[in-house]
Amino acid sequence: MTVGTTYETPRAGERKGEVRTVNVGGMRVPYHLTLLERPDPYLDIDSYDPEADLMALNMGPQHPSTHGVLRVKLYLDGETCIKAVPYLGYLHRGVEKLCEKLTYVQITPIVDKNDYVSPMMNELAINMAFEALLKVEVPPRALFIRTVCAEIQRVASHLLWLGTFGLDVGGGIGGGATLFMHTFREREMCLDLFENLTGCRFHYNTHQVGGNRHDIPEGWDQKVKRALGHIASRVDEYEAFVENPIFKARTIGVGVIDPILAMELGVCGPILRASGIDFDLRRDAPYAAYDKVEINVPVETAGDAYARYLVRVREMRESIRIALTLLDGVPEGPISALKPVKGPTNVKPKPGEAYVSIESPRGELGTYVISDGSPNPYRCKLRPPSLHAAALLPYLAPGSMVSDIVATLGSLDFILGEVDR
Amino acid sequence: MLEWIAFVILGLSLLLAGRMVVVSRDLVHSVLWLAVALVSTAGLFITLNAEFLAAVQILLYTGGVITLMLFGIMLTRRLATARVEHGSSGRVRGGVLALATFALVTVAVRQASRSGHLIQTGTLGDTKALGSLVLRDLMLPFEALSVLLLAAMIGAIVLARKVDP
Amino acid sequence: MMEGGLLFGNPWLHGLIMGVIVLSGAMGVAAYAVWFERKFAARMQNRPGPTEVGYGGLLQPIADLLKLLQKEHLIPRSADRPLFNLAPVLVVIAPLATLAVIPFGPGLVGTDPSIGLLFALAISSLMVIPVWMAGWASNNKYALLGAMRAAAQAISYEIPLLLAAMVPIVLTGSFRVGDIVAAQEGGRWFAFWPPGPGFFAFLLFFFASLAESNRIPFDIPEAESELVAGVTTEYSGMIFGLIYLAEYLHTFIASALAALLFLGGWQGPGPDGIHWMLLKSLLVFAVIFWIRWSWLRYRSDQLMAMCWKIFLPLGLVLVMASAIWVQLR
Amino acid sequence: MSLLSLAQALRVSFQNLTRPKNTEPLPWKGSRERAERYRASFALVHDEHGEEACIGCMLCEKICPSQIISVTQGPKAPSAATGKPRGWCTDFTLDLNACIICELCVQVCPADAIIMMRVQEKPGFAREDLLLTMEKLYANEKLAKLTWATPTKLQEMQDPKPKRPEPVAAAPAKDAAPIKDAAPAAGASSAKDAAPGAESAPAAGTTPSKDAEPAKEVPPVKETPPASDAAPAAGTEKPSDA
Repeated sequence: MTVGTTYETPRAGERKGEVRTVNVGGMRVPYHLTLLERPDPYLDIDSYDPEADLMALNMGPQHPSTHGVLRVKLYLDGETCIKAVPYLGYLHRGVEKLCEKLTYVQITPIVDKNDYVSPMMNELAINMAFEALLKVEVPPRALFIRTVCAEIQRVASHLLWLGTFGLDVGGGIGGGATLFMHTFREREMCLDLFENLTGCRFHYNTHQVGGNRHDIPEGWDQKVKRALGHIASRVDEYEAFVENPIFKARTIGVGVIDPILAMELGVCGPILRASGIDFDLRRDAPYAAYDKVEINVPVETAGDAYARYLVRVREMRESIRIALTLLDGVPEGPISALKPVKGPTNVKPKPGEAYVSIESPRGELGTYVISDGSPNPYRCKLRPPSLHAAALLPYLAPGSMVSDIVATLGSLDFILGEVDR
Repeated sequence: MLEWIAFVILGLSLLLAGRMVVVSRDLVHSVLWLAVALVSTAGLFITLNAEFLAAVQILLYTGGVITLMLFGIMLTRRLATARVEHGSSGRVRGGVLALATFALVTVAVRQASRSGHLIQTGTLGDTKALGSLVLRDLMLPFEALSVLLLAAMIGAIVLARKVDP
Repeated sequence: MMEGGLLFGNPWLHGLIMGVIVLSGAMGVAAYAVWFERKFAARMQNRPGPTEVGYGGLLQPIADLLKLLQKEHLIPRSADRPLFNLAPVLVVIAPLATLAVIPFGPGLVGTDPSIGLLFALAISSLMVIPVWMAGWASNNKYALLGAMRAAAQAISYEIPLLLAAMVPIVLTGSFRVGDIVAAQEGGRWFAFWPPGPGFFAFLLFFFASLAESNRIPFDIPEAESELVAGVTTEYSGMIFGLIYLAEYLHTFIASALAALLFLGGWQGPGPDGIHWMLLKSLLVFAVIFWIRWSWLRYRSDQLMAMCWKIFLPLGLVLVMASAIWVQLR
Repeated sequence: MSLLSLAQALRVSFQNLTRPKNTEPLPWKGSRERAERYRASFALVHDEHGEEACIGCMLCEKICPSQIISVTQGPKAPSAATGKPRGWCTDFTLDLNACIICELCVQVCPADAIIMMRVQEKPGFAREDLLLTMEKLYANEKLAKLTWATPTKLQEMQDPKPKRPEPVAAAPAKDAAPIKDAAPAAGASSAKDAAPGAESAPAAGTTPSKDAEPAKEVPPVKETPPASDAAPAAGTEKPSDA
């Protein structure tokens, strides 16, 4: 049941701050390592026990807690999962191909729909790639607005995650629903801020090649300060609501990801940081205005669902702080480096290619663009963090119960729009 | 008169349920018919003023044993989907056996009631009398029975337990 | 058979009239419990809750009922038809039969036999069989898992429930609910009077009945984030409504029993009567809802572990302690 | 300790009982005020001479990422008001079924003709209900509040080097100043008691002479909701209430 290779994982009980790390390919990996044997997720089902009664359960594509249209085929022995096979593609819309057909100007509103929980990040990533292709210097005011928006979006995304995670472990008719409504109450505040800024609550189309389309309206910064201060106080309330023996019993030790597995599968973002690897693009490869602000990256070593919860909640607080710090320093000036768009073919980069990655709420969101000199990109590859998180599932599910699989699914926080594109 | 009607109804349902337990081709149906039989028995107890016994019957047999049986069926899928085959050959022998048992029980009960060994009507519903009977007069057999059950339980656990790898 | 208080001389007449009163009352309570819960939960979540039908959505239960009645009764092709149709009916029968022995006031009872409490607990333990039937007959994997969880949970939690109920029985020396209430005369409610065992037995009874009636944090059989809707996955229309109704009835009976056994039943400061009984049981009811909308859910193996490792020993200790109390007094 | 944390959850949900309601029953009673940049549906507007502003240049059709706009260009003809020849649009349809509300069509419009509305289109029973024909689009102009963003304002906002003269009221030496200036002006127009004079002053000051005409025609349009709050504007929301 185990593969020949052995893997290494940090010693149990190590706390944050005590972890010594080494630099492996730009990632900080815990130094203290012990050996671990990992079961093969794609275990041949016949090798399990031919006499056993395995029940094949198709969880999804229509299931309350597969977060959209993921289908996971579970092989269950009683209620214990022996093997889990995720099937992707139920939400495939051909966005990458669509990007080849559309012009650079038109792509932004389309990729908005990829990660439909944090659309601002999609716009940011793809426009940064186009700008790198064009070698345009984005004005500082636009950079600051982008960064503030990104951090508010991160707060909104993590709030949504917390609510839906509550639904997963707490029930849609129960305490989970209460948590869900509470987090959505605060998420609405974030969306109201975006509505004031861009005119849309969700699919904003506020970034464009060379800058932003919308400038900060009068009094917006005051609204942001009010709303974010409010949310910061409510985060304490969520902690009071959630951090009790029931929640801990459901999350501690559930879906444990060791750092080596996480790195092998290219997992990033809060999941990686919850596994003890201190890696955050905002700090390690700053983009936009992140070099203007100090960023504390929360790291946990346990790698279970509870650690991921802790990391995300701390990240929420950190994002609020970053957004408020940056908001005070928004410089005056233009918000776009290019002339306003007058037609679909306004942007025509020279032949070349560019890869840009940003830290979305789910991890490294990369965009790779090749231009052939025409107004359409020749190829546009998106590197979604969610796809890599979804790839973890076969490794985490075996041996856990159906309830734990649901909790694991929730804690991985992948967005199917981004997985399938 | 009323009790007579109740007795007839309960007795008939008991007979029907007992037959269906044997005849039913679906194992789950069999178990559910057994539940009906047990509930009818509890009803019969009530008509005999043995309410405590009836409640215990429902609580232990219907609530506990039947649920365990259903649970067992469900956990072994091959058992659940299997259809029970009944041959007609056993019917005569079965009938004879049933009649013989019935006669035996009738004779035993008649003799017992004649010699006065039966507990008087009304005592069965009285929990105090029942308690003193079990824990005072019949103390030794009761405890022996408990030890036997405990031994059976431990044996079952030992048999069912997987050897640790 | 000894009869409890007979308000109407003829036992037949008494049974009929009490049946109409208690059953319609309980149905109304169950229907409006849904409304109350929806409002309560909505306010906890900063929502208005039902507002459209009637003032403050007061007619919402009736509207829901009419909607359910209109809906098509779908039976899956591969379902076990007789069991599938029979199960919801039986599910409702168990709590309704329990109501026959639950007194709502002095003499306001169908019948108060000497084993009333045992009867009530025995009958409500029967509910698991139709629930299992529903899950089995649906021929759906989620329903089957739900049925499996329901059966495991019910047989485990029956024992702590009975042990918790044993405490007032030991303290009173009778299974008769009327006697138990009478023993709490003068505000010496069992939840508070023997200072130790009573209170913990009340808590034990409360949480065990949460598990028996499948409420959060023990609503594992219908955990909709895992099992879609548990045993009710394939049910639709009024036949689903019956299961739903039975659940609320079960919860209401559990809270009524808690009020009777531990909170002095219909006794209270001022005149005794049904108003105290209703107040107390509805209070327990509200606490159940409060917990339901505030806590998350346990996993099934944790639930079992809790039952066998905490609740069962605690129950045994409590029964012993109350027996010692009775002996020493 | 751990039991106390369970009680904490109960406390949180209990204290939320007293908080104000955060949601509203769906047929809005009109209490929710949308941001002035809020964009939902579309309207075609008339210019200051009362003529249809759309010149049928088809730029919006070309830029639309989901290709839902179709414009039929008519022959050039002199305008009745000014006598100068200009383009005309003979047919204009916009399929809201597939619209992604990206505002690109507004941004590229050279004539300030297409402007988004702050009110959601009413849900319909047929697909045709969400197909905005030219008549519907021109009718929308009067029906409900339009957003703040006109093409001129959007392009001004994004222009890295605005060539226009510095407005008197705005802080000098700041490139972004005119943008910031436009925002309160639009904000005032959405308020009920904004005087038309106060509204048009900064708009005229900030816009270059070529763009003055479309910028000027916006205020009367935006004045319609406050002036007729009871009659036509309410008329649009009434059916959705019922």
